[in-house]
Amino acid sequence: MRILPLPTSTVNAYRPFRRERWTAIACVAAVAMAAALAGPARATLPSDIGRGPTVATLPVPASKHWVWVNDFVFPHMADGMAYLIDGDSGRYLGTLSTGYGFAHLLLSRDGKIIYSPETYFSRGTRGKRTDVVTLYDAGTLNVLGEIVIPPKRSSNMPVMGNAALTDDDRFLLVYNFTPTQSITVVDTKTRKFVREIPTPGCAFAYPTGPRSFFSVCGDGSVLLVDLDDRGAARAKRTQPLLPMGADPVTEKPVRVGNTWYFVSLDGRIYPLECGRDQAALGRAWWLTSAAQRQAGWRPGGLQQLAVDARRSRLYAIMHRGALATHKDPGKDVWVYDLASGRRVQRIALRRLASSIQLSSDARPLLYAIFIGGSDLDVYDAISGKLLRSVAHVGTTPTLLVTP
Amino acid sequence: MRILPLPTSTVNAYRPFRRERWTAIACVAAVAMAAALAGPARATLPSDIGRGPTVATLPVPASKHWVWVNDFVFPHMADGMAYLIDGDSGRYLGTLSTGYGFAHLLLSRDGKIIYSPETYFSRGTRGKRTDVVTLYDAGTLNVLGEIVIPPKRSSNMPVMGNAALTDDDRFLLVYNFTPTQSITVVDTKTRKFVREIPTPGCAFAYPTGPRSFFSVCGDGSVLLVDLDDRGAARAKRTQPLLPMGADPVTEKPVRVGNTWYFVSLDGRIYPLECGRDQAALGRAWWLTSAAQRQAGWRPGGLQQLAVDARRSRLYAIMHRGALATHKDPGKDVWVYDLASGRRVQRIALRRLASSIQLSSDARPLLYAIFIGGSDLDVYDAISGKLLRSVAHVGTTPTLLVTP
Amino acid sequence: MKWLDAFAENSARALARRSSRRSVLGGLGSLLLGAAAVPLLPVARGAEVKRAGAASNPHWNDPSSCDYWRHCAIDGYICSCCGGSQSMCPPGTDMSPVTWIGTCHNPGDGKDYVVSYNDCCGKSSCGRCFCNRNEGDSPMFQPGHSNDYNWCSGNSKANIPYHCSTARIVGVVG
Amino acid sequence: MKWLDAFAENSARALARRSSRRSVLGGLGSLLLGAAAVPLLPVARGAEVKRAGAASNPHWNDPSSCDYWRHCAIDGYICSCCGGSQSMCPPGTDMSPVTWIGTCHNPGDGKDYVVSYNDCCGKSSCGRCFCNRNEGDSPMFQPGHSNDYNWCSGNSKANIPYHCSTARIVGVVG
Repeated sequence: MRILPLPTSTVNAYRPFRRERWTAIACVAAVAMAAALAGPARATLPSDIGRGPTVATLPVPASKHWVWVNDFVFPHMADGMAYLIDGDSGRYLGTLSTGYGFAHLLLSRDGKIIYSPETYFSRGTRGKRTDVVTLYDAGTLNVLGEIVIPPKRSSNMPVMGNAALTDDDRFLLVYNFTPTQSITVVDTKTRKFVREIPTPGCAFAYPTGPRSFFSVCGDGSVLLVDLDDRGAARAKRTQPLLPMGADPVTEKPVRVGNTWYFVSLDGRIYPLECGRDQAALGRAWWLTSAAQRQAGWRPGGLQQLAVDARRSRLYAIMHRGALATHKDPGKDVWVYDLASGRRVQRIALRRLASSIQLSSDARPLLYAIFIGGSDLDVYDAISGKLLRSVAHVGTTPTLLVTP
Repeated sequence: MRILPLPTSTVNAYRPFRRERWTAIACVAAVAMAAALAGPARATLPSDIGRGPTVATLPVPASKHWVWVNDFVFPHMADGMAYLIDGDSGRYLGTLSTGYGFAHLLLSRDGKIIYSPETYFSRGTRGKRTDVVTLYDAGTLNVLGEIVIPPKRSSNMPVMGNAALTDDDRFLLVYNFTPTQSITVVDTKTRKFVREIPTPGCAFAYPTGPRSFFSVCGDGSVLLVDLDDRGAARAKRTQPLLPMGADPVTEKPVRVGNTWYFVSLDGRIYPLECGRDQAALGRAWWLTSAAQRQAGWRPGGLQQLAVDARRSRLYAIMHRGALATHKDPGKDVWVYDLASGRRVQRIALRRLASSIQLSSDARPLLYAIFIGGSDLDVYDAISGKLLRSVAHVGTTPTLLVTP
Repeated sequence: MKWLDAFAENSARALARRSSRRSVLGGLGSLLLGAAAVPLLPVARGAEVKRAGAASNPHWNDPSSCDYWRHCAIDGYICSCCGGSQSMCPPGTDMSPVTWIGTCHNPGDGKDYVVSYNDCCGKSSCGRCFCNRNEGDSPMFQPGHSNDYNWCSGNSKANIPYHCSTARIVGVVG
Repeated sequence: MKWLDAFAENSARALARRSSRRSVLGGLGSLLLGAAAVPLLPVARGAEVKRAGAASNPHWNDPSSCDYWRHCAIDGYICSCCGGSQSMCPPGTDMSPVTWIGTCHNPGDGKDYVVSYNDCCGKSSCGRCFCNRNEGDSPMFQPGHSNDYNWCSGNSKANIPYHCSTARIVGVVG
């Protein structure tokens, strides 16, 4: 390799105690050399030095066909990450580093801010624990700010209920498990921690309106929480509504309007209609016929359900397996009409999937990924046709989040 | 699954704001239940609750047949790790978590303390950087203490020269690259940072005696450094000694007494004899014959050399490849007599290796591992016979360190 | 875990590292269970089949095997592969005081035992001998019966970082 | 990188993640080079063979390929696969002001260019499109010519954490 001006100036640089100044000097040197070379260079390819931006940015708001892949990074949980993929082109657009035992990002409805509940230790996996909600600029992916919250964030297999924004985007809710259970409330307007709401025996946060959400309790009852302008809470616990016995519902429900659709281990759908201060269970229905259940068909996976609210469609990852396989991925996605509970479509996936998600637009994309893999598959959600695959997306991808 | 006392007490526990007290209560509850169950249990398998230690410990000093596998964890560099393996049994004995861009551990000669230069950020991969030397108890693998050092530790492909103990174990040396080059001196007796020694244009720390070491400079000269009782340094730079041109020596030398054996990209050995204040180059010799070089044989790998001082043997990872393959692993280890420079043995490895190391006892073991793999192979260093393989040791294992 | 051995030819190492502390094997495990599912059907027969399987399994008494009888409801890296044992944490880690439990059948004496899967905490993931068996696992709405929580949570000395899981006998089921 | 595609059937993903920011491909690369070595011998012929190879390579002008002409001395994750480009860092990262350089031949115009491999810093490893080509690489005693340093070092805004590498033209040679 020929020796050129740059390395020379580099060698000069190895005088001690001149680091800051020297860095500056080196930059100048580089630019100077670029200029010196620009003459002959102009005739051919121009120098990149000093030309144009050195860091890429993203349009705001995001395309409805972008998806954030959240990564728990099981073998190295201190280094959680999230990856942004364009479902239309398959292009990888950007990365966020999100700390220990990461669950998932939350996207503001105006598309300008990304909220990320994160946990850090002063010495990686030991030392002082600090939990924060980091605010990222959606256009630059730079840190906009940080809100310190109680160091109680639940560390669990990530589910969307780990954190939520109220429908008006005013309050950010974070589920705590120490193992004492509570919900941390953050005010996105003042960007301050507001309070911790005790939710004894009840888990996760499921929004129900501009200022309300509920948690689900171990006995199947529901804790309805209503927040005022200052984030003060009125809580009310219902009678047991959801099955928690032989065939309990999973903690992976999906929402359409005021209805949250829970699914049981054996594949029965329980629609829970929730308002600020009341909750009622709708008619339950099965994802499978008796014959299909006999054949072992059941839902599975981590992010096992997805909904297309416009078309009132429910998508579920299905596989054949015994009871203890309720977390297993599947190679099938079955699609249901929410009004009739009838299966209207069956999509054979390219490979096993543990998480699926839909884009929220009128021409929806279906995303599928396997936590034991890292290839993101993009399907036309209506035709079920595989559009493209994006390789090498993360280490143990968990939840898919779309604008 | 049957419901038993423990989960009940667990459920009770979900009252908010009782975490500390409750944890204690739960322990008591567990022990109480154990006692309650001990009656019927005694006839069969006894309860493990409240019996014996809950955490394993290790004998001190370590067996000479133990090896530390250091892991840079390339895909998640914030989560560096080190793993302790017993070469005789193949048993995995313990783990250390060692922070961002980890290089390697250093073992005190009395076997009681493990030193680990580590880097951390207040927010995982961003925020305030803190560099420390962490002291671990070799018997418990608990943190004994921590010495804060300037946040300048070099981040590079790990080599043993990244850090070293002087021969009397009094001073710990850490190589800095910001890219200004220097050596941090830590006093292991007072457990304090002493000073930073500028080493302009010179890299890494190679001990030469109780209180002395050298760094190698870009022009092939050697910076000899001598430390007094307070860690104050007298430095002296020699004339160029080591080849740095067409066929430069690598930064992966090995030491026998006062002689450091460097190897060039093409496989020529340069013995450098170093004292406190002088250095001289011995007769250079080739690892390969002209015919072998024509056939493309050359040394390669990350930890490419190892020595058995008792038997005066040099072990080198060899492969066939062009010049630019000087970092490639090999499936061959060639063994040389250091006195004659003659090859005395050729060991065919079970699989590609990028790092090798020898135990320091009279019946030495040869360890081999590939940075792109994670199976540690253990050979009889004298016969070359494969003794055992230990599977799943780390993510990107780099340097092997033996007592 | 048998399928791990089979899978090993491709990327067991990657798998071992990629494997989740908590039921990622709900994912990976399916590579085995997906196949095993058919003979196990109808679902109702699953239980007996499993128990028979356990008794006849050659590794039923090997603490470093996923098939070890105490591991019937474990989910994580087996501490016996990480420098600890079925009842002890590896050096330098900290045992979580509370956790989830299972009831496992011991083919050796034909008795059922209450097994407590205490997590060992304070270091990064051990990464070896991942084992996930979801028998009796409930959703996280019932923490005491769920293996999806990191039970290092609330451990004052090592709050959250999970390393591996033990399988300690609490007592015999009368 | 061709061998990557081949290797992919086993554990490309694991590889991609396992791949080092700095010459781990000094390790992994050998899976290709070990084979390629034979026809390349004797060593003296290596250089011309490589250049010929570059010119004839179908991906010589694809910025997301390891075979891209500017990548002759790159070592790391290619920013074009990480949300950046050959001259721009991905969003939210920070370009290192100094780095190591290479001289690469552009088959398009037959000229040699000075290429600066500025690292992008401040986030964890991108993990995609790892590429390592050691032509002209020197040991770390000569930092300006070594690809074994993390050149995010000393970047005041993002000191050390490495994300990916660009390949920016500094100028044409002669």
